[in-house]
Amino acid sequence: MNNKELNWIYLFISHIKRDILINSRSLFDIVSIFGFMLLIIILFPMGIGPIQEKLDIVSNAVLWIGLIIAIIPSLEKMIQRDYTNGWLDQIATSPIPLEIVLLAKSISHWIIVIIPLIITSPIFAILLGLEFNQIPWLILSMSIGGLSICFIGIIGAALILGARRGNVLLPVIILPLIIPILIFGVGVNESIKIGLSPLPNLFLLIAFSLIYLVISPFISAILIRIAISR
Amino acid sequence: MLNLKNLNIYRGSRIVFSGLNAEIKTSTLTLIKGKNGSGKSTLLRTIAGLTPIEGGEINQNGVNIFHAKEQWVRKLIFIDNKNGLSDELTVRENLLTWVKIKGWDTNKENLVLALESVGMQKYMNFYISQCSDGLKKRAALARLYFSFFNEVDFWLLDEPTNALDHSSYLLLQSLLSKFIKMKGSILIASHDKKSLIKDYDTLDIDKLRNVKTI
Amino acid sequence: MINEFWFMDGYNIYIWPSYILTFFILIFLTFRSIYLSKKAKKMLKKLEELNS
Amino acid sequence: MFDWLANPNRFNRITNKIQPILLLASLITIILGLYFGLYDSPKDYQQGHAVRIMYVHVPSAWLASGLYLLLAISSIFYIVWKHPLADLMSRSTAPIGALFSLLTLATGSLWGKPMWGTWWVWDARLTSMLILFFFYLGYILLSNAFERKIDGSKSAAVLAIVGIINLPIIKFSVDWWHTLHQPSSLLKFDGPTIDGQMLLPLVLMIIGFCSFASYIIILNVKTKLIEKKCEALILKLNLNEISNIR
Repeated sequence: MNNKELNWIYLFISHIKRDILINSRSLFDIVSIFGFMLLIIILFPMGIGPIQEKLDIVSNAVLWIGLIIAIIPSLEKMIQRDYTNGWLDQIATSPIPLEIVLLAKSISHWIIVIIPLIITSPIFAILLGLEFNQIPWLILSMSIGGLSICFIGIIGAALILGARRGNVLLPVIILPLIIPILIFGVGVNESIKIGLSPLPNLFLLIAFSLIYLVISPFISAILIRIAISR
Repeated sequence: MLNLKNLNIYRGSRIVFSGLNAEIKTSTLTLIKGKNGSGKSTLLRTIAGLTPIEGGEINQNGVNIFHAKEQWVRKLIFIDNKNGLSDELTVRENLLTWVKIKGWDTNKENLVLALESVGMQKYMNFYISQCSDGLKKRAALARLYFSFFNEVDFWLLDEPTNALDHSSYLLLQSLLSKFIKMKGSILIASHDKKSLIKDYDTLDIDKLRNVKTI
Repeated sequence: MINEFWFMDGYNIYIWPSYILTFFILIFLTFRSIYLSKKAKKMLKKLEELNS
Repeated sequence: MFDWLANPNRFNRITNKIQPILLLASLITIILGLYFGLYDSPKDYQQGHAVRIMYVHVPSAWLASGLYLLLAISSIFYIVWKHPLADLMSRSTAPIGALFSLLTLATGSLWGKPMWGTWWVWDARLTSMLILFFFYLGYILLSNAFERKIDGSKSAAVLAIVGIINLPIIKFSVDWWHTLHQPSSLLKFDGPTIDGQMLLPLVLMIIGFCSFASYIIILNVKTKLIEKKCEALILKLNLNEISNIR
């Protein structure tokens, strides 16, 4: 039986399927992320008060901040489980390149965590009184922004692999890197409010996702090789 | 023949080996003996390419194994006490995904045969989180069966017999002797006194070490 | 002339604190580094005695 | 190119010569800068004496960003060429850089009060300095978050490299964000037309600050070198259980 020609696409997809299978078995994390997001969406109007004009100013920012804050706790688990149970050692001793696996991990995290949040984001948008024509743009910008947050997140998760209280450290390390995504993510909907076209912000968001798509597998692979040789 | 030429290996800032010279004969079983913390596992991890070498080199018949690391890594199976099994997946799924990343084809019969080789066919659909340590170790050892019809030269096993009961110990023995007959080489790090197969080579780390480290 | 120097027509409550803060930090940095350097040298000497 | 600086005693020999010069240079330039800045230079026609804070604010801002660049460069040396001294260099630059970015924020707000009437203004430069402080904080926390220092240094060095890649992106997006919400900022922040007489103290203070910072960094690197020798000695003597040595 000769070794089947290793096409990386097949390995990439099979690794995504594996990660989704693992995450779907522990649904508790995904439910807790919803809870987090809902909590933030509810807290802001409580603080700002029911007047719709005030909420309008803040609604986009609240949705995006909710998305970012809700994702951060789940980022750390992306690699932690596979590091402690030795799966990363197995990957390091197999012909599959580590970069493909890490790309698969961030995409599967995007599918498992961001897509459900985005599917339910219209409900959150209505809670905050967003107009209807803004919702499709919100979904588009959140999915692209969410993708680059996952790419940054995997770098952050790899940075704190093996650290003592690592999960306390993750927000401090990740938040400065997410600021551009927040600025242009909120910018997409804000420019609709002002009447400008949302495209420039959207294209910048796409540009960031592409930059992080290229950077993050290689940087996290370096970090994981450091962590494995610990 | 795998020979290690004045090898320097560090774990973080701690010097584990300095100037280690050794020969490991191939197509036999080599038992690495040594006290706890003497660096047995580190040596295995270094041969598996996980821990970087600070100085010296490891060659197999003259060729430095890490010059073509991808080929070297493809031809070895490394199992340590962490087993590399995901708790949320079942025994069968774990084995399936492992074979996929190794790049071998995964038809059904091989999977069932592999599980039978370690007596795990009854627990095929158990989640790893439900399994005991012994079952987990056997689920990991099921991977060894795939080396009989794929190109594998080296087994690197770190204390494989710890959690095994007597019947699975015998199953492991048959796997080992079958692999030796196929000219494969096995490296086992263990302080388990009873030997696994009749004739085996030993490599005592403490005698080899010429630099006193902690 | 002198009180004009101190008074800086009203801005002195902003200028002097910022200068004081700056030099507090510069001096703090200097003494901290010198203190650490002395401590490390002392420890090294003690260890070398033990070693010999 | 930097390999000849790699071995510690050559580094010590060179820096022993440079250190007193640096200290002397920084003392002279800072004292001269103070004299010209506080006493001899003219008031600004718009801000009056408040412009004198610039002589402290601008140098520390330059230093904060310059030190982060140094941090990133020494991290690259550490990760790519495994330069032993680079790690010590990064670990001693980070706290100093963090301190100077805090100083910039403090003097910035002290300068903002007389000019804009509020202690903090979400101006593009001040916000970027705040984010830079976050990067310093991330480096310092990450480098001490691991049991073994060597693991901490490696991860933190990679963070510094990721940081330097992201800083231009963040600078760009903060400027875009600033102009989007506040298109015309009336008072240009650093733009009091610096006439010749003001330039002199500013340049003097910048040189003074930079030489002072390099003096401190070299001193810290030497201390860390000695600490490294101590650790090696302790390891050799297996003395780690005798804690009274600490």
